[in-house]
Amino acid sequence: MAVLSEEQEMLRNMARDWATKESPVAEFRKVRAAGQPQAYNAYAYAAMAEMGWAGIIIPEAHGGSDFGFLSAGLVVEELGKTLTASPLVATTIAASAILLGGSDEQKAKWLPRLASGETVATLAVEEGTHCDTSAIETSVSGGKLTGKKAFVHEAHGASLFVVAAKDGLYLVEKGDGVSLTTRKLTDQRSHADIQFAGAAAEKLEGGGDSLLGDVLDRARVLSAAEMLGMAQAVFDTTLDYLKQRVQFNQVLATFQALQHRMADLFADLTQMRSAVEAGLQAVDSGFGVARAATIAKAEANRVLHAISNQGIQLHGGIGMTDEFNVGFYLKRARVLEASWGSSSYLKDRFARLSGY
Amino acid sequence: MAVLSEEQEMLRNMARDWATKESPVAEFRKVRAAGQPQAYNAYAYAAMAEMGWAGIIIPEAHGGSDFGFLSAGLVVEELGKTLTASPLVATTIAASAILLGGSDEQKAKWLPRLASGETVATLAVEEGTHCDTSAIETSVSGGKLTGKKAFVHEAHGASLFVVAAKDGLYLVEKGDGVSLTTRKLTDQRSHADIQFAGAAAEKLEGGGDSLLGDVLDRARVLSAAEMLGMAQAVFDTTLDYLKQRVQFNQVLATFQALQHRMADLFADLTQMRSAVEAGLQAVDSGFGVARAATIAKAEANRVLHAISNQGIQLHGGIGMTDEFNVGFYLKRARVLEASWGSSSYLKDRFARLSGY
Amino acid sequence: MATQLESDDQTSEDAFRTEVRQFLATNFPDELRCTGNMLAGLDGPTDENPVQKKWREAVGGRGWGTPTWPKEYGGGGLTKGQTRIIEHEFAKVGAYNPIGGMGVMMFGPTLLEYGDERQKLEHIPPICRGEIRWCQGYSEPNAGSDLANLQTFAVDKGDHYLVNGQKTWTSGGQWADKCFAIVRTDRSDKHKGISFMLIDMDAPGVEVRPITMISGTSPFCETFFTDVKVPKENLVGKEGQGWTIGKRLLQHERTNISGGGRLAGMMGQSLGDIAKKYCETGGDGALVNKVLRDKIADLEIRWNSFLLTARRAVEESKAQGGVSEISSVLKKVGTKLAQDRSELLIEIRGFQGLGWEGDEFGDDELEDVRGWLFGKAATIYGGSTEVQNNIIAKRVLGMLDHQ
Amino acid sequence: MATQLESDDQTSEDAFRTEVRQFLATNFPDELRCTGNMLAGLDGPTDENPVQKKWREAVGGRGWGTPTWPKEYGGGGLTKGQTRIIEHEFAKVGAYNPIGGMGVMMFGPTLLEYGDERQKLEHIPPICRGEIRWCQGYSEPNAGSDLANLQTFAVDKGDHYLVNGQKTWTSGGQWADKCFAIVRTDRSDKHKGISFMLIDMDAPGVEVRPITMISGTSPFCETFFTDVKVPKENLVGKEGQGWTIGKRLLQHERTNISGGGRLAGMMGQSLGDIAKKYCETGGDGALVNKVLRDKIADLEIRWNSFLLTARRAVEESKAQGGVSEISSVLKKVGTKLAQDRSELLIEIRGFQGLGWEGDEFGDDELEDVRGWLFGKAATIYGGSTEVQNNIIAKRVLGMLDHQ
Repeated sequence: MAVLSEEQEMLRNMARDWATKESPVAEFRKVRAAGQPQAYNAYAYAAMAEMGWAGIIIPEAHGGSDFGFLSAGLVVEELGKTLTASPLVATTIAASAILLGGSDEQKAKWLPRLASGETVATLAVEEGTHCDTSAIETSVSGGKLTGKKAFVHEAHGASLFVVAAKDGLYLVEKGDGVSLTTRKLTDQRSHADIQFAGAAAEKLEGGGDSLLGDVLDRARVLSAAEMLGMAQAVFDTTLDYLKQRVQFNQVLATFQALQHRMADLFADLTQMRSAVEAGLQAVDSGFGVARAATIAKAEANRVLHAISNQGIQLHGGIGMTDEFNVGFYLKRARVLEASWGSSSYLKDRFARLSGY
Repeated sequence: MAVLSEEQEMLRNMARDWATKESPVAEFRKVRAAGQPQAYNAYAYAAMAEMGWAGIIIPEAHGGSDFGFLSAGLVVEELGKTLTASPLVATTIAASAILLGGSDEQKAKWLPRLASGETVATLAVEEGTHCDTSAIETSVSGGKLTGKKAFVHEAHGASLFVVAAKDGLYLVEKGDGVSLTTRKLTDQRSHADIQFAGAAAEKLEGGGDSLLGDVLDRARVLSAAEMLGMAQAVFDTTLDYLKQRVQFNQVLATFQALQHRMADLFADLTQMRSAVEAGLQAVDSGFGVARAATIAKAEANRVLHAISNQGIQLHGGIGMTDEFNVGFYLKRARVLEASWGSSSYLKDRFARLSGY
Repeated sequence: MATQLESDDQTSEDAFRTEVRQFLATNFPDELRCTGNMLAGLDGPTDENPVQKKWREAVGGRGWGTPTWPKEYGGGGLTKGQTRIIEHEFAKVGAYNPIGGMGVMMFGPTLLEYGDERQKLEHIPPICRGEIRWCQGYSEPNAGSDLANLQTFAVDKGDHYLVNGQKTWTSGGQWADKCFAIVRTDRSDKHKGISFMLIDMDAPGVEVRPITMISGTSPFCETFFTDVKVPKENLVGKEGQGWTIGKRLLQHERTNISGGGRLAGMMGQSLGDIAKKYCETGGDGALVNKVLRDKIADLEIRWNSFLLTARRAVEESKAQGGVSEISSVLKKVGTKLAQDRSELLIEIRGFQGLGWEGDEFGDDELEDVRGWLFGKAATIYGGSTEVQNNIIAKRVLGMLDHQ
Repeated sequence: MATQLESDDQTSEDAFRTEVRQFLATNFPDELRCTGNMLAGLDGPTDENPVQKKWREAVGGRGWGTPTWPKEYGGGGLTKGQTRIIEHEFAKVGAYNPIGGMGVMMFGPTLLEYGDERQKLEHIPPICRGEIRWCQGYSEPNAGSDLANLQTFAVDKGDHYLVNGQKTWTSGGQWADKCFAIVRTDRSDKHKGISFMLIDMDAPGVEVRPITMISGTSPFCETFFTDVKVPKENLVGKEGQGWTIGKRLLQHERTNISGGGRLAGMMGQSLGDIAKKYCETGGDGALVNKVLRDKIADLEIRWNSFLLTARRAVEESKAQGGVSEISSVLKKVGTKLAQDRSELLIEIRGFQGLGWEGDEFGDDELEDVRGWLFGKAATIYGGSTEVQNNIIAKRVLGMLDHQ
């Protein structure tokens, strides 16, 4: 655990407290059962915004607390532990885009609404099945944006889209020329393909050429934080299970083969935490963001992949049942692993950043 | 273990018997201590030839037994178990080249000498540090071969070289225009760079365009057979050690973490044996040789790599000492892994053969 | 002489091949070509249309669905050679074997080995005709890998047993007619106190609750036995012999889970070919993403040596008789490779390979996602990988017990 | 107020930085720039030329080789901040720290914690000056990972002990002046029967035999003690306290083996840059072999998170005081990564990366090969990875003992 400021300690404890009490995995089950396309509980998100979580990276001038990404990551991690379904990450990513590239007018118009939770926003980049920023076809002419975006997170709840076009990022409000096709993935959360047919678009003029890359790096560290919470939760649940489950007249936790496997996973989890926290801190400091964010997401992918699989294996039969939670983490894990860059995409990026 | 014919059973038992009695690892230590560049015991190789091992793939008409590659592999595997230093594999590979590409005259001239052990031969293909058949610069004009070959196995003992030139394979006898530079590798065996400066060369006209590839496939299965013997020996020694070594008042073999690791290695070894034997059999049958040989060597690389490392780890401190044999297997393993195609080279080849 | 025999075999084989071809020509309906589900091994719902029914009866009538089983019990009574011919000819016209399920894979072979004449005559023929579905009553909530720790108890009531207890992971329990179960008849001995008996699923006191898996499917049930009467003639072998019989049956399961047609089928299509549909290829037709290509080749190479190992296991079993030691390796390796393949498939397809439902996803894509999730069970059931490792270490490698 | 303090720190730090720069300007000879061996951590032969000697005496005299150790014992008595300044300024001019070895890494810190005043005054100053070399007398032929199983026995002879037995893996034994050893003073209790004492390597009855490793080097020895007299004042702590003291010392070793400068040094040059020397690069300067490139990136990413973890461990230790729990993870992860790196280096260089000797191989290539082989010991000594896993599972994760 990184060394935290007092505010951060408080924030994390508040988030942990709320997630465990108000938003345990049972809440996600309700969301799933309700089967609404937006796939989150509006009241829950309102409560989060109420606590200021939607504005953590937003300047006070715009209604946020300006605590920064490490702080946002602490909250996201706690919510990840209980698989809390919400557009918090998506909206925070969108907010970071407006912060980096928006004009004063755009900031003044949108950031307060995002911070208050009034507006849900999300980033739309991918156009195919894999993360590939080089293949963007979406284009804008005369303030009208046209193109197709694929598998957009939280698309149903969002009323504002930050859309990547050939020549930069644009703000598009839900409305005329914006049509969604639901894409239900294993995580049972909100994903959709979005058809933009000449939708009114306003460019984010700031942020320079690296804007998209910078925003994606922020998406990476925030997703990595959610993944960290998920990995921690699976690890903890599994450890508890091994300590109480008896087989061959022995508590499972006493089998050395399982002890050593857990030791490996613990080492992986430790590595993951170091990488993810450093990624969040890098965004706050502004130094070596690209590299740190790449490492953070790559490690998050590697470790959560392993832990989500071992979580099932070590739980044995019951881990295979829908009645048990561990499977939900597996089904969310792969979606996040594929988001904002798969492992091989990130390793390629790391090599490029390292000059080989 | 593949189902063997009676001759093959006898052959394997004879080889096992000889290797254990006449050529234990202690013999390799003597060879290493002697420090001769040829790095094998001439008497030992004479004895092998005497037993017919140098002619196993050579037709009876040319003084061989024509038992085929599976039979040759059985002998090579047994010799691999005790790290017997000899030019048997190199000479057999060279013989296969002459068999596939040689004229009747060339066969009549060389095969009997190879079978009798009178002549030691070897294949010279690589020109760089990695296996890369596409980058051959060596050329021939007016029957004179010019070029540089790198890290040629058994170069010091060989008096005949099968050399890959741009336009095919050539036979070159040691003599004028052939100069060696010793390249001592970790395995303490014979390796040398060879400078051919207009050396008299005779082309192997037969075998078609695929000749070099076909010969390399034979080199792959034979090396894989040696690697199989090495992996089996390391596995067996390690298992024995775990059964007698006591730590924390417990025999190591009773620690579940080590039991499961050995189970993994046993599974790997089983996979390796299946692949290697199938590779040898494919050469004998003539069907799907390229694919089978690629699989055989790729699996040999993967498994021997793992077992040679675990052999050291599971032996603990003593495995690190030169006094103990297990280190020799590690140091020979990497050389063979790099020979005739590294793992990534072989996987690339497999993908190409599979049409992706 | 040997050659003489061979040529005889040759002629008889040719004759048989012709027979099979004629059979297929007359009985196999075109509309069933290349249908038949991958998971035939796993008992699914009993919905069967008339055409499928007709095909099942045709094959079952000949006993060709269980070709090597004795004729007197409704099997084909055929040689391995003839069996290969059937498989080959069926495959050529895209015909599937309609006779499957646990009865064929596990219970049949075991009953043929341990059952008495009357039991064989009663239970084997319907299996050969695919009329009766069997389920497995083994696992219990508090006995996962530690199977012998089972508590379901059968009290001896003279002419019958009275069974009480709970089983779980009863595959296909909701569709099964009968259940082969291991139950406790003696609490004084963990292993020798177990007996193997056959229970009617429609007997009073049998209750079944489907279990929903992470894949969304419910192939397994919890099965509750409350004062269920089981006639003595449904005891297989002797009282207390259940552990031996039950374990023998698991060996069949293992071979089926790993080497079995199901897995071979799953691996049917080359990942490379699939990848070429989803990922860019270069002028040479090779995948542009060399890292992904390397991973695919790596998996397929290991898969190939697995198939070679499976073949070797069969040869060894034939040579030495009985199930080969390698079978524990097969289960361990085969299930792991199948899981690796599913994961790689997701990597190949990206988000398109993570679909839960919806028309934008192909049936193959959705099926593979469910297969990926359900496949996580392969390293858990039928003797978990951990149990396989214990078996290999102790029985095969002779490493002493750690307790 | 806080800010006031900070600015004070600032000024004093600047002053100190100037002092260090002046020291370097006067004392660090140009010819030693960027020399100093990677394996400084491991005691090597004692050959030292006059220039090196002069540099050692200059640094040792100031106590800057052991900057945080108390001044009264010859240390620098400096703050962590000042230490960082020294490291930074030394690095800038390519100066190495000539004070190293086991005395600095392991024995010194332990003696400072457990030794009595007289012992500290006698032994610490020469370590700070780099005059005395220490070796570790821990392992024995029949006590590998099970260290406490040691048999070397010390009989109480009133004013001294009479020590008999054999130690192995005594690193640098052939070059060491003194040995800190754990020996048995009581056979009735495995752990409480162990004492920690200091033995002169030139005392009568001490015999040393170098062990040749698979790397061809001999950094370790077998050490034989035959009726060796050890004065009572060389007992550290109390009789029977040896296990506690000895284990504490190992924690320092672990941190050094993993987080330590040696490993960081080993990882110094980017594998990517090395690969570009051996393998083809494209127009964009990227490696053409994408599979190899992916492997390199994978390793370097994991290596980066390891460095981040090491930093986190330090912060945690500072925060909570004492060695952090993460230290067992560091040893396990760091050593594994170092081994993976060596293997990858071989893959990058091909045959050129497998040289044993000869002018056709570069010194770096040969050194890396020896390092690859010797590095196999990193997961074995200083508490094997298996032992680390036991420690993590039991102490950190609270999983019960399996025995």
